[in-house]
Amino acid sequence: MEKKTLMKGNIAIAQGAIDGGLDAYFGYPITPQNEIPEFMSKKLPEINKVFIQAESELASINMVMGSAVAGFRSMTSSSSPGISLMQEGLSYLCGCELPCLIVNVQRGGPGLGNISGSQADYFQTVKGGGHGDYRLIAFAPDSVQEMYDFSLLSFELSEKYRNPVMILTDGVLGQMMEPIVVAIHEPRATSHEPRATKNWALDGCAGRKPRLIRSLLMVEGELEKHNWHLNRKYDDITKSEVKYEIVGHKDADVFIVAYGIVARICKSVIKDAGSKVGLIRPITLWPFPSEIISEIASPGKKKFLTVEMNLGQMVEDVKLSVNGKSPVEFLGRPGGGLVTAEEILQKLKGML
Amino acid sequence: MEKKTLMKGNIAIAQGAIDGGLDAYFGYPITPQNEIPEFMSKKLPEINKVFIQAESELASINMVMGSAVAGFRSMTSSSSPGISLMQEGLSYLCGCELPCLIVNVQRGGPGLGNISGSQADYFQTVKGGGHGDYRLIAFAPDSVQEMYDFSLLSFELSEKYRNPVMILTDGVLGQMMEPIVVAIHEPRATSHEPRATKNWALDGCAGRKPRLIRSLLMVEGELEKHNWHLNRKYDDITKSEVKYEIVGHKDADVFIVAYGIVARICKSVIKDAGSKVGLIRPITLWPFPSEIISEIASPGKKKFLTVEMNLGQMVEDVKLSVNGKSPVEFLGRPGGGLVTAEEILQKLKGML
Amino acid sequence: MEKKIIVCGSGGQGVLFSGVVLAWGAIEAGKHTTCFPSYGAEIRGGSSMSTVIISDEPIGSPVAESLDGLIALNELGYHRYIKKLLPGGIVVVNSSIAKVKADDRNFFEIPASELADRELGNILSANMVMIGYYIKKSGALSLDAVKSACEKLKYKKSAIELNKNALEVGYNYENKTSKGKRR
Amino acid sequence: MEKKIIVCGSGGQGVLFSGVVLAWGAIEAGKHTTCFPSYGAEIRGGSSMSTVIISDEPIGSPVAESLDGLIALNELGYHRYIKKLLPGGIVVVNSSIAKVKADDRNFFEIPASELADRELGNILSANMVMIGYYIKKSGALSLDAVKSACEKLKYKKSAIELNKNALEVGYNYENKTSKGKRR
Amino acid sequence: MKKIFSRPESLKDTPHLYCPGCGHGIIHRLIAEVIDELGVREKTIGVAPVGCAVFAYDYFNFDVTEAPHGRPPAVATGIKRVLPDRVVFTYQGDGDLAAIGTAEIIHAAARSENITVIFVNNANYGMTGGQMAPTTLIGQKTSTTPEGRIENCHGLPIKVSELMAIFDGVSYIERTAVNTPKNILRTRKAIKMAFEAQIENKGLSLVEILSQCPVEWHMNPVVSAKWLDEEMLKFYPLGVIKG
Amino acid sequence: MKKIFSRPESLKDTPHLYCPGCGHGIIHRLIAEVIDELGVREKTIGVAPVGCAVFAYDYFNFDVTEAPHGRPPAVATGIKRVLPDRVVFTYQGDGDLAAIGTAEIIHAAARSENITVIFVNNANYGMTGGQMAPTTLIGQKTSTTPEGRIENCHGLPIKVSELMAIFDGVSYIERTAVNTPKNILRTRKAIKMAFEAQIENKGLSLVEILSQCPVEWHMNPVVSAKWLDEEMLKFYPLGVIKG
Amino acid sequence: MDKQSKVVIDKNRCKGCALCIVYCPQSSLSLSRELNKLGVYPVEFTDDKSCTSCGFCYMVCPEVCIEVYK
Amino acid sequence: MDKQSKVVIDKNRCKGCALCIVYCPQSSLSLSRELNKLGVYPVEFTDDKSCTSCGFCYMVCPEVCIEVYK
Ligand SMILES: Cc1ncc(C[n+]2csc(CCOP(=O)(O)OP(=O)(O)O)c2C)c(N)n1
Ligand SMILES: Cc1ncc(C[n+]2csc(CCOP(=O)(O)OP(=O)(O)O)c2C)c(N)n1
Ligand code: SF4
Ligand code: SF4
Ligand code: SF4
Ligand code: SF4
Ligand code: SF4
Ligand code: SF4
Ligand SMILES: [Mg+2]
Ligand SMILES: [Mg+2]
Repeated sequence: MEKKTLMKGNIAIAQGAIDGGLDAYFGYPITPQNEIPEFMSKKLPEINKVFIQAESELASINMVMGSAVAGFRSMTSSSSPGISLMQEGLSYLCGCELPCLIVNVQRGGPGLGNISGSQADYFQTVKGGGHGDYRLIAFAPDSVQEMYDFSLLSFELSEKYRNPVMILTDGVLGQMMEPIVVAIHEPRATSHEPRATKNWALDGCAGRKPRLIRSLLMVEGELEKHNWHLNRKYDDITKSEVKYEIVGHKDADVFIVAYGIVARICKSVIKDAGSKVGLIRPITLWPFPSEIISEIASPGKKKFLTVEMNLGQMVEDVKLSVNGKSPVEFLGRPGGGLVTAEEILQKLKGML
Repeated sequence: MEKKTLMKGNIAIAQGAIDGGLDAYFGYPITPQNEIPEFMSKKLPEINKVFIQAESELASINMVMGSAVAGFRSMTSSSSPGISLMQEGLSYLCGCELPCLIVNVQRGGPGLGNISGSQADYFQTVKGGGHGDYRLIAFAPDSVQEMYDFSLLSFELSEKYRNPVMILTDGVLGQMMEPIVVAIHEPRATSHEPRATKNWALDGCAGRKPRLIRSLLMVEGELEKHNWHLNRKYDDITKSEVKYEIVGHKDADVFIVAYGIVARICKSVIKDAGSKVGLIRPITLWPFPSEIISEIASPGKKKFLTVEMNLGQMVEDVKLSVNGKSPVEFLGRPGGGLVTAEEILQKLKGML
Repeated sequence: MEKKIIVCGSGGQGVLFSGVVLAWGAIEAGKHTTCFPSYGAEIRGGSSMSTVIISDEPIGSPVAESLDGLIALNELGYHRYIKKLLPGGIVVVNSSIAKVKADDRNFFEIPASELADRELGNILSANMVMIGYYIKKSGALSLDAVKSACEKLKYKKSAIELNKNALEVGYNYENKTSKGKRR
Repeated sequence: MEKKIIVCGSGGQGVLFSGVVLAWGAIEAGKHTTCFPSYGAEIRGGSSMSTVIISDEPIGSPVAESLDGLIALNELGYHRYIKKLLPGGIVVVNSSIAKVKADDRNFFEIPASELADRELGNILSANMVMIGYYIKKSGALSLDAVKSACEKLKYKKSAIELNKNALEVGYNYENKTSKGKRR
Repeated sequence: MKKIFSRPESLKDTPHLYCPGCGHGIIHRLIAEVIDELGVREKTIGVAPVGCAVFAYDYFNFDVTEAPHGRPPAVATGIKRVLPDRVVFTYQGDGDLAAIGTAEIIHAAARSENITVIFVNNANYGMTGGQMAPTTLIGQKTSTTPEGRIENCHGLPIKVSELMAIFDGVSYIERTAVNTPKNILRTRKAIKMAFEAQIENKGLSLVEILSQCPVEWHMNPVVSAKWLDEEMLKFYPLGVIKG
Repeated sequence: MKKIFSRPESLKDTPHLYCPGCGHGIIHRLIAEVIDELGVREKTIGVAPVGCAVFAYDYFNFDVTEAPHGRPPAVATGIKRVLPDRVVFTYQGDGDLAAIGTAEIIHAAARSENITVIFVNNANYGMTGGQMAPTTLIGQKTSTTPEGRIENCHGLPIKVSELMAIFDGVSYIERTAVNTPKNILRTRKAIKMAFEAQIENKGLSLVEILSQCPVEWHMNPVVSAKWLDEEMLKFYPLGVIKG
Repeated sequence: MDKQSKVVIDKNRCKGCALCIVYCPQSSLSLSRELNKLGVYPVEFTDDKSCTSCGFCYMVCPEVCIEVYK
Repeated sequence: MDKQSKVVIDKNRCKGCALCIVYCPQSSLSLSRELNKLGVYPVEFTDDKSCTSCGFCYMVCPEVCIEVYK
């Protein structure tokens, strides 16, 4: 049996990133994710990596840009208001095609809101809170184990596509503890190996032509061309990187669609609800598992229920996937209210 | 005949806001909207109103918050990267229910991009680029006349609902000149009249209980309650404030859906395309004219073509409205490429 | 089997640590578990709590709407969470500090602070005394599981021993009260 | 009728003003019009241009893919935009500055800078001379409409007169070249 | 007997949610006393920060607005420019003012906004759990400087008052503390001077108040008051810096 | 005959897109000369601003990255912390550094980031069309101060060098100009001193360069060089401010 | 109000920080032996003979739960 | 390179800003009468007798289009 250890979600993210080869962390405190910078401030200096507490989230994301520009594995984390402040930076990172990891441990909004868990930054994450056409690869773990796993995975994925990865989680998952297996099965690349292969990174032009990283493309047509290039890349990611989980019988009558902390709760509901209810859990929010949803919806005799901790955001992507072939209902609670198993059961009863 | 005057889109926005009772403008330069602050810097001091060039877009939006807190008609304008920096502020403004006007004269993205017109901030505007569940009332003028009209209208609307209004336009509309009628048909409220009726505004507690403006709601359940309150308000707005224009025959086979500068171009295409093609032009992007689109789509024998200057954003709202009842196609150009009449005609030919 | 437990008290009483020990105990017992502590400005007022769920099956929400167990290190916490207790649920109260009236539930008092002070020479071990007593009364976990949990936590040897002893003190406490009886 | 015209030249030659005058002229003539100038860092290099569309119908895009008229105040602009000219389109070139070879289009040269200098005592009026000449050659607008446009622009009386005179100089310029002929 | 010391009118009768011994409660009371004394309660608008003192709006008995973290000077600018005859002040922690809000405070100073800034320097981020602030002392352990702040990694602490003193548009700056009765008395005086400067239209005024944060300093309140005396005052000398 | 003055290796043979007489071109060349002289071209990483000089990346013959407006010091921090032996510098205008980027430059200074900052003060926002900058002089007309900058509305201009000098973590600061051959020579020297400070690990170094912006000042280049001498130098005296 | 006392403490607001105790020049204050509603031992006024009504206790109290009479 | 000249100007890069002219201590430079490809009158080197190769012209030229020989 693999050795299990009790770990907090936030720490799992931090440990996962370190085990994934993190070179530099830059962040600014905000609840409910303070354990990440605090852990980093202790661990990174011990292994000769960089920890900087930035003066703001704006500075954090731009420091990430700097160390990503140099080809190093770079990361920041924050919670909703802080992530809003990073939107310009995220747009630049995507425009400049810089790999990095951003973690959003969501809290209740809008405004200062509160510090409970929430899922109200879904739109911001998957549609783009910043300006321009761009995409973040977005993971939504539903357990502390996945917090670790996806954090560890993110650098390789983000380097593969030269695109930022976001882990979109929330205060409940960030703060809760659970047994996980911290095991690095294959030897990880050290941070210097992938750096050598980054033929775009800036580290001084010794022995090669000078390099240039930019998103300003003023010559007529250049920016459009770059956008089409990005678009093809996003298509590739959509084809190859969709992750989801299906729980319950594929021929259930009602399919719940839920992610993250809500998906956990739905899983416990399904256990009780019997074989008539299934769950589709998007693991990547972008790229979204549209195909499988569309496939399941096709016969037309299914019903869908999207459950979220917000006023209805992912439900739009579910509807777009279902495209009218089946009814899609929504159950949600905003402002940090945690959806309960009873509420979901109640709603399901009305649908069965 | 009404007297026409030749006016630049950006100036029309500025003049409209002034004619709508603007008290205070705060902004930071960015192309292609610099005419707005420049005009304001000249005109506002002449009429004893406030113009401040802020040190950044962050400062701008928070100065707007300050003067809106005091109950004054307040405004800022910027272009895409600058608007990204305002996302935290917008979330606060919505959370605190503060009326104000924000103008986004979109340019090509992502990142620094270029200074051509673009429509790639649609998602940011209507889905929420900031954190939490919130909505901006979003106007998309398609002529210099509408730039003026909606700017003028925005304060009353935003005060009615205590919600920020955004004018989402682009570099082409902002920079182009066109004849418009600048005529204030009814006498406008002076800025002090509506202020007296704002029973929430802070101006010192003389003769009344102290007031408080905030979005932090830490007591359990408070924030959720507030969100449900906001949600009801958004529902009201959705019921009452949708604006759109239909051009061409209601029984056309193909309906183009387009807004802003692209809608203008589509209008000229429709003239040539004959009675088989119609245009639905959303004037409010949020609330979105879903009902009329759904209605038109209902017979099921229609086709839809969404045309945008981006990689496909509003098309999602069109699809959500159509809900599978008719096919929805997309034509778009990203990165500041202006869609041409020929491209649209070509695309239409394939669909007819 | 699924047990939802809240440990509550004031800052400095070792509430969060108690939750962690319970959860580790669950791991030792081969169960599923979650532990969800209060955090941030919630604890500014000085109260602290932790929700621990121990189950044979994977756990959904780590937040408990209703409780099988309440371990109250102070009075405030007792009053705050007692309404969530399910019929048949077990309450364990630190009677050294909390003067609460029992109702008709499985209500158990233990003068944990005094015991910790007297038997262990460390009043701060009251939390472990409470845990020991709780597992005895509830059967949620075995004493062995919780003791070996203590060893998993990276602490000094002496601290580990202290905690294990405190667990035993609680586990072996011959309570003189019975169900619902006042002390 | 729809005319798409580009006025181009270098910064300081009054290119944007020329566009505005044409568009105002269109308003005076009761037509629809748009005027779309170059802006921002585009003009950093020192070139400047303005697209004016004059039409009997509402106008779609203010940007012109193809042109009915090109008014080139300098050489660079001529070369940049001539390829957009439609067959039958009219080009007017300031021959005082731009030495370009005509091709088989409706190509008209006018030594506008010299004329402005000589006849009006102000070389900066070359732009209005060009506009006057262009409307004569193209018939896009009447001289009256453009002259009354000048009055709409809030300038000093003397400046208005100068502009109107310049328009007339251009309008009445007896060009010695004919279609396609070199000077 | 006559009541000679009691809760000022400008402070609501609401229990503070701060930790035991926290300086914020003292500072709130001092501000309220000064507002009362100047007779401007009904024309005062306060701007609360994001930080432990975000709850200031629950305690002050006059109009108060929230501002996003670090942006109180911008919000105050917006208010003061449209309502120049009101008394407008910001209340900001060292994270709020000296980290994320650096640009906003500096530009309010450069523009000589006629507002008063109450700057509470407790050498860490109280609300988020005691992380390093720009004002954290060298060697001071915080939750993000587990080995203590190290000059050649984190830089030296920022002396906000001295920095702000550079700006001609700032009329009054004093550094005070709330760890002893004497320092508290002086703080009250300084706050009054600062508000008076605003009322006399002299431009931005600022009082930097060294304040104990016992819980996040991991000290009991009495020890924290001593630590402030012994450690903070060495680096942050008290006194009028400008005015 | 021997070539004694010509294009340095660190400057690409690409025509500048700047306006005639613009100081940016001169400053680019000076930086390139110094980089050549110090022999560090192959280990230099430049951070370009958003401003007219965003195109610096087209001109320099070494690695250059863009940074969002105002954020070059944060981007440079990210680079330098992971590559401490490279030579990292930011090139920033007065809008970029002294307005939107205020917090980032101040905190880079406070942290004593070991980078070099080339700060080009042309008293306005060149790229966006000549709006007021934090450095615009009192009375100076810009496109957003049509009546000239007015002290009691816009505040006094910010003296960036003097402000930065407060920070112990800043090792070298000099204010120079590029309007005359003499000043240009001195600027070259200052840039060299600044880069040397970095190479010697002394912490942040900054050269504030007063630079003519003829087009947005609405002057011809020669007049603009004079105006700089007569008007800017009055408020911004040249010289070593720290070092 | 307790007519005897120069100093009145709202005991259920007191958080027992002890600042007033250490700064009272007359040692007129001490911690109570009874927990208050907040669960802490609040301060008691013990000695109205020596108390000079100097107000130091009021001044240092973060909870504003002291009133001083003269 | 013109073997005669101490100063060589890349005339199609010159923007005619005249900075080199005003700062040349020997008045060895002047504006040409022929437009260059940029449409401006570029600078010409007119006098290699008086020119001291001081390099001032190189130094002030924003276009880096001057080379100086000695
Ligand atoms: C944009 C944003 N970033 C971060 C936070 C989290 N946060 C809340 S308060 C605070 C700092 C508090 O420190 P300080 O300003 O010194 O106030 P104190 O609590 O010490 O009085 C931070 C970082 C936030 N709410 N918003
Ligand atoms: C976030 C953001 N805000 C505003 C702008 C627009 N902008 C581009 S450059 C610039 C200022 C340029 O001034 P300065 O930094 O002084 O450089 P200069 O052009 O004068 O050399 C501004 C405001 C932008 N690109 N991004
Ligand atoms: S954390 Fe510090 S500043 Fe915040 S309330 Fe507690 S003692 Fe006061
Ligand atoms: S606008 Fe000014 S700074 Fe920009 S290129 Fe022109 S002269 Fe230089
Ligand atoms: S008033 Fe003075 S002497 Fe009396 S109790 Fe308070 S501090 Fe002591
Ligand atoms: S200062 Fe106030 S809170 Fe502290 S012990 Fe005294 S009365 Fe209680
Ligand atoms: S080298 Fe000196 S003397 Fe010769 S042309 Fe240039 S500036 Fe004049
Ligand atoms: S300084 Fe350079 S660009 Fe200016 S005139 Fe002389 S050679 Fe031409
Ligand atoms: Mg603090
Ligand atoms: Mg500048």
